[in-house]
Amino acid sequence: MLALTVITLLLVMAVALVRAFAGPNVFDRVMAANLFGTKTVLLIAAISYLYGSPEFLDIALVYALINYISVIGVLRVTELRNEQRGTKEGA
Amino acid sequence: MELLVNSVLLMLLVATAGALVVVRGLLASTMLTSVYGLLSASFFVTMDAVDVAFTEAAVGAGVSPLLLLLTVAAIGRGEPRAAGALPILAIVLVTITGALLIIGTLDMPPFGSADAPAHTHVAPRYLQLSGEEIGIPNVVTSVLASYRAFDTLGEVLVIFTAGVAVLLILATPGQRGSARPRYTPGSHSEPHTILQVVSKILIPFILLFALYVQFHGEYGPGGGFQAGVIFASGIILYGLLYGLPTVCRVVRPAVVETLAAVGVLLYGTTGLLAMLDGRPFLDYSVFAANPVLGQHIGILLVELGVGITVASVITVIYYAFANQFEMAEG
Amino acid sequence: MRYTLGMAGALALFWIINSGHYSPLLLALGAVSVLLVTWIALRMDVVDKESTPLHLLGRIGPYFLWLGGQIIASNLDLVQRVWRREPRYQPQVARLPLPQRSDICRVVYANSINLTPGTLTVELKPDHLLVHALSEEGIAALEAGEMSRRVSELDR
Amino acid sequence: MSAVLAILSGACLLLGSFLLLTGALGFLRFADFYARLHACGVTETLATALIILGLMLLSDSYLPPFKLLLILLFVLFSSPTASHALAKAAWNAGVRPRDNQGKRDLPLPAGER
Repeated sequence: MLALTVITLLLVMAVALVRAFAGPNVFDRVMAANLFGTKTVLLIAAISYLYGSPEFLDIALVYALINYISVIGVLRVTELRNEQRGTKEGA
Repeated sequence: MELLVNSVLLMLLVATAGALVVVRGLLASTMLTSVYGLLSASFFVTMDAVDVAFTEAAVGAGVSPLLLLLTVAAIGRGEPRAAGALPILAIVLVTITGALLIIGTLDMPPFGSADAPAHTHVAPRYLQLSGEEIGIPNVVTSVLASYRAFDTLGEVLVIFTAGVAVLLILATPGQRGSARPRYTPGSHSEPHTILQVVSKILIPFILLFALYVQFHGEYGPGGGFQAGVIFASGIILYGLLYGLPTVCRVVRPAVVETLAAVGVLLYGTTGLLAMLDGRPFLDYSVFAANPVLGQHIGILLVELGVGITVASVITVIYYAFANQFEMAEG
Repeated sequence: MRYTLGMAGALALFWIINSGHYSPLLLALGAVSVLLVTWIALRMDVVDKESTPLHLLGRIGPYFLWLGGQIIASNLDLVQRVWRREPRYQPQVARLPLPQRSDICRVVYANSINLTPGTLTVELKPDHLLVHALSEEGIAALEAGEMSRRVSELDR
Repeated sequence: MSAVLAILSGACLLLGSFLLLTGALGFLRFADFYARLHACGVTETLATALIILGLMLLSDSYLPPFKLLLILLFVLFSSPTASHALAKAAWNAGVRPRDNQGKRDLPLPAGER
């Protein structure tokens, strides 16, 4: 069952990659990257059980903690863009 | 099973690399870079290279996309289409180099072969004797912080130099080679209530997890490099949500710049202390009568130095980059 | 002070669960780390009743159980939408009132909406939420106000 | 006892994998950005919880389940927040929700643009 889970995760990652490549819009790619992140957390956790080495869990934990920072970075970038556009229109 | 996982991950890796080349738009490329980081980390995990995977997790998928995002924010998202005909020279050069590299791998010993030079030179000694000589479970840390401590000192210096170089290039004019915010804009036009409240809860745990990684490098994956990166990403998260001026008030740029040097100095001083006692540089046995205990103390100290330097340098680089785009904004 | 102690306690628990090594040296390092992080958190001004919602602890358990039920139900709903030959959904955007006064409750409410698939908070404004839903039923369920009422009760 | 646990964990993993596939399918098939975001939500809440629960039931020592619990907790905190941040970023950038064919813009509540 563990092996099946790992295979499913790999499949889902491939699908996310298709989206990341196809877009169409840049936020679809961001979403794909974010989806990829949570799937990596699960993949590493599952692999740690498959191979019987629980110390891998630390790596999964790191992802669970810092995965969403890059989405927030994207949010800040779009905001700055809006503000810049706003100041230009105002001027 | 292992073979299947490895080959699928490698195929995805190649696909991502291909997509990175084709995709236009810098934000999209940044996201693909982060996917690439995640994939290589998973790949390293399946290869049992846990410490490398850890670094890749923190750097390749965490901090470097963030720094790229800040760059995109500063320079804009578009990527001009290359004008003119196919870059024939580049294609020829890349093909030849690639072919040479592939031919080069033919001379390498097969993967995992026991009589490969890498496995017959010093590795057996590390694996067999590190338990007695150094007495910590994670051999990677033994090699990194004790047997090869001098190499690691070099790496820390490289990171420190990189930080200095970024400061020199991106320094705010008139501030003696330092990147500090010059003005204090008001609070954000719209507060991110949800993000701020959730991050308020998560940031202390990110920071504490970094310290956990720092001090458990002897037992599990991790150590100073990874810890520094995770710590810095906690600070960057705070900066993204509360603005550069606030984060600069909490974690002062002057302090961070000093700490970057303090970390390197801590590492170097640990080595010098051994020389004062007439032993070779970075020989930790002087710290205690029992050599194994001495190794423990020495490794803890140099790892702390690494952690401090890495965390500070990444924070410094973040300040310099963020300052750049906040100036573009103002 | 209560919040500082609460956070330090939570951090210490996090360290102990993660560590798995209980030698005096590591416990001492853990104590130092917890103190350092608490100090930085105080400087960051992130220690308050939002980051350490002690006052919610008693009532959050039953709410999470209820929310878990909602999550499972809406997952099943979405599963059958996705696996049809023609994916069937009628997206809707709506504004919802936001009666909760404290930030933590607003965030719990917004994130509960996000956690149940089929509904998603797009914007959190001072007096309303902008919600995107996959179906009219999703919006209708939120407008019926059960989730909002339960979240409001957390704060009381 | 352990046989029961193994069956339970297998069931959790199987259900979780199925939900993951569902999410991926929705992610691929839905025509609109916001709808795809919902599909991600499916995979991220319940599927993560089920798979982590399944793994927890497989552990024989006491430390890994706790770490898994922490991972689950952090994912449950951060994944809805990330979805919201993403929706907000797209909204800021002017991406507006469309209908299920991805052709027409949806009617918005009065006062939004």
